[in-house]
Amino acid sequence: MVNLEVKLKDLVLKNPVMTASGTFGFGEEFADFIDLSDLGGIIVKGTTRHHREGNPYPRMAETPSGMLNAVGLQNKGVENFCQDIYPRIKDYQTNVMVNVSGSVIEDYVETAAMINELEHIPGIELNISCPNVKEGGMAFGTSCASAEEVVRAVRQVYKKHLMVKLSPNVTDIASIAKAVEGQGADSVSLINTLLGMAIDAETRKPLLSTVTGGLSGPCVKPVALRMVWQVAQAVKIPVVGLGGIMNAKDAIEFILAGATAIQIGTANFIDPQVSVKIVEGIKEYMIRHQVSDINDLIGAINLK
Amino acid sequence: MVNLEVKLKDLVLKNPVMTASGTFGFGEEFADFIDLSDLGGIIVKGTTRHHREGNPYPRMAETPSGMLNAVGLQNKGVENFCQDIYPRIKDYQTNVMVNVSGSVIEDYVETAAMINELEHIPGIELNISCPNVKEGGMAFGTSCASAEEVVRAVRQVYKKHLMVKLSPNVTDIASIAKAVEGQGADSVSLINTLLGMAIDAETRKPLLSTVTGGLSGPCVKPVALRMVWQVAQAVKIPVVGLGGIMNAKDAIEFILAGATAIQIGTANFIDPQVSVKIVEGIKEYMIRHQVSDINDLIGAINLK
Amino acid sequence: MKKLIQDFELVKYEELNCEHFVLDIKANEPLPEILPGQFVNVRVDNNNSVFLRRPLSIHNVDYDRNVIQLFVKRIGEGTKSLGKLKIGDKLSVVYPLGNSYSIPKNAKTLLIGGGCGVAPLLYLSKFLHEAGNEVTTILGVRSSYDAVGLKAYEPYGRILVTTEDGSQGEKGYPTQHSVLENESFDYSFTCGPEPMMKAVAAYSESKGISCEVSLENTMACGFGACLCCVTDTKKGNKCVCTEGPVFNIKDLKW
Amino acid sequence: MKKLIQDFELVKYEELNCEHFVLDIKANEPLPEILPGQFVNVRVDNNNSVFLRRPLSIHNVDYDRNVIQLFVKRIGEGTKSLGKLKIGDKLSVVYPLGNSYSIPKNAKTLLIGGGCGVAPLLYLSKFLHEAGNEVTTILGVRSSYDAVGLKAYEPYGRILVTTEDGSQGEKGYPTQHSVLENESFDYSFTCGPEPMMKAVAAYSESKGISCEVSLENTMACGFGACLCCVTDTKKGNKCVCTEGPVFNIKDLKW
Ligand SMILES: Cc1cc2nc3c(=O)[nH]c(=O)nc-3n(C[C@H](O)[C@H](O)[C@H](O)COP(=O)(O)OP(=O)(O)OC[C@H]3O[C@@H](n4cnc5c(N)ncnc54)[C@H](O)[C@@H]3O)c2cc1C
Ligand SMILES: Cc1cc2nc3c(=O)[nH]c(=O)nc-3n(C[C@H](O)[C@H](O)[C@H](O)COP(=O)(O)OP(=O)(O)OC[C@H]3O[C@@H](n4cnc5c(N)ncnc54)[C@H](O)[C@@H]3O)c2cc1C
Ligand SMILES: Cc1cc2nc3c(=O)[nH]c(=O)nc-3n(C[C@H](O)[C@H](O)[C@H](O)COP(=O)(O)O)c2cc1C
Ligand SMILES: Cc1cc2nc3c(=O)[nH]c(=O)nc-3n(C[C@H](O)[C@H](O)[C@H](O)COP(=O)(O)O)c2cc1C
Ligand code: FES
Ligand code: FES
Repeated sequence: MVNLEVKLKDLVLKNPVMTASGTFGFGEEFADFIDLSDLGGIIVKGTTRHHREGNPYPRMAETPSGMLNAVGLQNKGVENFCQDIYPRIKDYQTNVMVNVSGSVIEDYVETAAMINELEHIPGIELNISCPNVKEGGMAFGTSCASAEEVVRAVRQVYKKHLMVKLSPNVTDIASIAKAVEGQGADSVSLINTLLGMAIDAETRKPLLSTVTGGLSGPCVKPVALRMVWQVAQAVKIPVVGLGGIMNAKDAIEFILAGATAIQIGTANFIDPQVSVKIVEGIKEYMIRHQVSDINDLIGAINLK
Repeated sequence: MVNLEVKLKDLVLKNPVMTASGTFGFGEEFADFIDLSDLGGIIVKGTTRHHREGNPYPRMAETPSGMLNAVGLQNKGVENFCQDIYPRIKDYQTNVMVNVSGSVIEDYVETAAMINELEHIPGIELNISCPNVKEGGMAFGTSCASAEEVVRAVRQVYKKHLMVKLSPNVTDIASIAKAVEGQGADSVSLINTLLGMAIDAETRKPLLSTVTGGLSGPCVKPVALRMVWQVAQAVKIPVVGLGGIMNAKDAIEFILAGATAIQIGTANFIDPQVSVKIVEGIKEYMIRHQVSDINDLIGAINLK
Repeated sequence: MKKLIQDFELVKYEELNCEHFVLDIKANEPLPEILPGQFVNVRVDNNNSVFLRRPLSIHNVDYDRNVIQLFVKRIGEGTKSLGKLKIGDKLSVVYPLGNSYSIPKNAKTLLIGGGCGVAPLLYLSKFLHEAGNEVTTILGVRSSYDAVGLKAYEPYGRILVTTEDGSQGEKGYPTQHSVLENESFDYSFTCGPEPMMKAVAAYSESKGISCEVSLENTMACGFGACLCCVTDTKKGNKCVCTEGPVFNIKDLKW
Repeated sequence: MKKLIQDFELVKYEELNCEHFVLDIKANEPLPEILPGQFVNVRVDNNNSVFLRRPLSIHNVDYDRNVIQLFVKRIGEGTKSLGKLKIGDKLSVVYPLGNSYSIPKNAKTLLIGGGCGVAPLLYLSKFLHEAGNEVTTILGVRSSYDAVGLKAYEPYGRILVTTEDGSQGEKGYPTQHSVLENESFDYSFTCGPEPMMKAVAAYSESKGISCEVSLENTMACGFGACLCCVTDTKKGNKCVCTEGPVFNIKDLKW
């Protein structure tokens, strides 16, 4: 028997495998494929204060070992979430967290305050790193001062687990992580997508309606792993690692680099069962390597 | 007949295809496979003031659609270059440029000054973006102030074409490009490698002796293309685009995004003939699309 | 309808011409109910430049043999690599995806397909025929060389062809076929290049008949998780993979 | 020696056991001169997780048929996918790469290989035999199951086996074979896992004989362009792909 349970501060995850916002719908989309209660947690779609239609089509382009997206936070707004969606998903036997986005600080605060009232939502993931909408929060995530400002404001109204999702499109991600830690973030998750672009040489047009979009998938894994390693050394709060995780081996690498939990994003599109396969694969790895407690693997990279 | 000739300020390239530093040796390594005079230019190995052994083995790890390297600027120093290597390569019928790296400003200046004396070297590429050595210059490339400082100093001693190679590991690459333009850079090239990392889950060890290394190959192409597009809009000097170019289609995308010339890096390892194939492929594209002058494609992305 | 992810096995490969081929893929277990217009999302793992799955319409279903038939046109790396599979190779399939065409009863139905847009029409004509409809299918292709796989439609109704070069059937686009002038229909269904579908939509509107089109937006997941495949409808952005691929033109902003 | 990049065709596939297989690949044109110890760098394009080429030693050469033989052990995605190639499939090959073993004349030579490190030894024994040397080859494997492909060595000399479980030949590691105690040799050559090569090096040093080892560093290019494959020698970092893969142990820091 191996112990897979990890803790993000007070938040207990039955295993370190979560699913990444924007790649897992509200979980319902996966109910045909897996038992959601097998997961450590799920992070539902990016939610904003008000309804957003998102960006125009086309919103997606395949890239070498990855994809660009420009969904642009399409969602029905936080009120709709509380009324329509929350009742449907609140009884999932896993940690259901909401990814909160905004364009101005008040939006973040109001959204977080409303979600604070939902009994079965143990935490939010504050998205200060969405590259796909002008007001998508990436600006907040690219300087320490603005990251601090939004986290400080949300911390005042949000009393449960506050995870802050960091942008990789920065010179020094560790300093931003430290800044949000200083304002009371309970954990940080990283990485959000890298800002990228694709052009159709035949038509000379960008492949995304917004010209640039967010890059995800295994192509970003080396960058994500490096950032998780840097941030894990810089902060004391737990780090949640993601970016290109496709299998248990990848997940273990992030944990060795210092992640307490991991999230599966783009891989869900290619194999809707991949998240639970990764839970199983981590178990097998631990048995094979005679590791009885997953917590012994966190940050256990061997630097000789 | 199509015109493939482009100009980087006064430097005439017979076609826009160059090869990237560190991936093309001194050109000699490719002489069995291609005729070097078919290329617009070649940028030889990173050269420093003094001999460098580079980093210990292992220096390479394969990644999804790419690779990490941690060569660490292994080279015999600029004096050796001038005496031993220059005589062997000076008569190549193409533009041979030298990639200049350093750990302190004086090193850059001295190296550039010595290369300034070599008649058949029409330009240098100032590498302020090598992520693989503590003193590899990446620090210079990650802030406007330090980038300005090194370019200003080198500009005083280097009288021919001064191309500055930018780091993608920054929040705002366009502002760094503008900063070096302001100090008299004749062109900018981008991107150098993205800082990444790989771990062997089985041994728990990093796959590179230096833990982190530089990511290159098609996996970085969407990020590189985005940065080239951003920089091309921000500066008036020519932009040289690279990062993951594997074929003529990729090259055309960079040109449409605003690159006057392009460089082929990692692709050379997989197909040592790829650079000349790309010259041919660009020609075919132009014929097929009835474009008689390559200059008409530069920045010709169609944003509707 | 419950969605599945299963490994299928390639049991038959038929080259129709240098561009088109048909794959017969077989499941290990009995197939679930599959409706006309639905699609599968297949993994291409024999090519190192293909990352996402590729959506393909269900061309036909043989419940007795647990076989799904796919009609594929070579476009890029993904479809080309599917054409290189060998008998016995495994194929990971997510299915059945999407909504379906609606099936009227005892009506005169018109099906118009162009290019590889013919894929879902065969299975649709089977359903329409079984519901007592009169089925007229027009396939529009460039030349007789592309007029492939017609025989399969014959059991379910009349099959007409238009070619752009006049080498088979009537010359012109499928929406220029004389049957559209000479006869009247109650329902139209179409799949193919957007300009063609728009022409069918315009014809149907002018005649005041219902028209259903099947869209082919680029998709990352195929089952409603990514929101990449949206089309702008009168009720806002809708996912083509879950609320489509079949839309009635009255809901689109065409 | 001029390096080439050419498409070869798979003409024969031989499964030796579940881990090892031999590929016969054929060029369209006459082969250039190939020396023992040299390697090829092959492209694996039927797997979407393989990016770089894979270096493989030249196991044997048939100039009459323009065929190169590769002896491959399944390790990861790249070598596994090579094992899935079908007869007639094309393989892009960069070759001949690297230096070569030196060939003494009329001497007593000892070849020691372990695991897939046996690959270059067959072609080497041919050369040694032709130069009038007496050739003794010891292959060290885990058990008789892995003692594959021995017959090929017989024309060129004596072939001995050690197995870790004693199921064939002598029990133990190849450097524990009794022939090393009972006979003396003038030259040794080895290829295989590093611990084994180091044991051969130690034996050779103790006997004061020349020893050449073949290194398998990770490579990006294979022809001297990337400087990724270096090994630390007494004269500083040397590229294994151009200044190796064969090194005399007196130059290494072992
Ligand atoms: C619901 C649906 C049903 C389809 N049914 C069929 C069918 O039955 N037969 C058939 O031949 N084709 C069908 N297509 C189109 C088919 O999916 C594309 O031709 C295929 O994805 C192209 O992949 P590629 O790698 O060959 O081309 P590439 O151009 O290399 O593909 C690059 C990317 O663009 C996407 N893409 C390219 N063309 C299309 C397209 N027309 N539609 C959607 N995505 C595209 C690919 O999925 C991939 O992500 C259908 C598409 C959809 C959405
Ligand atoms: C000069 C030379 C000659 C070789 N000759 C043979 C031979 O004749 N037969 C044979 O079976 N193997 C040989 N090898 C080893 C062979 O190259 C590796 O087993 C192979 O690259 C593994 O690739 P993979 O995708 O199966 O494994 P993975 O582990 O998935 O490979 C991941 C990466 O690591 C590299 N790698 C992994 N193992 C090795 C290794 N042992 N040596 C070098 N790189 C490695 C791969 O090339 C790739 O870049 C040789 C290696 C070298 C350098
Ligand atoms: C289609 C798509 C939509 C996404 N939407 C969101 C979002 O709403 N909020 C957010 O914080 N991240 C969003 N992301 C980013 C992912 O959560 C994740 O950070 C990123 O994709 C990297 O992980 P991966 O490589 O495993 O996908 C989205 C990613 C994709 C591909
Ligand atoms: C093995 C290797 C060595 C490199 N050495 C240098 C170098 O010395 N100087 C430099 O400016 N860039 C160096 N680079 C970076 C490349 O020139 C190029 O910027 C980068 O690889 C991105 O392009 P690519 O994706 O086409 O390879 C090196 C890259 C690789 C892979
Ligand atoms: S393709 Fe993902 S929602 Fe439709
Ligand atoms: S593998 Fe590139 S130099 Fe040896």
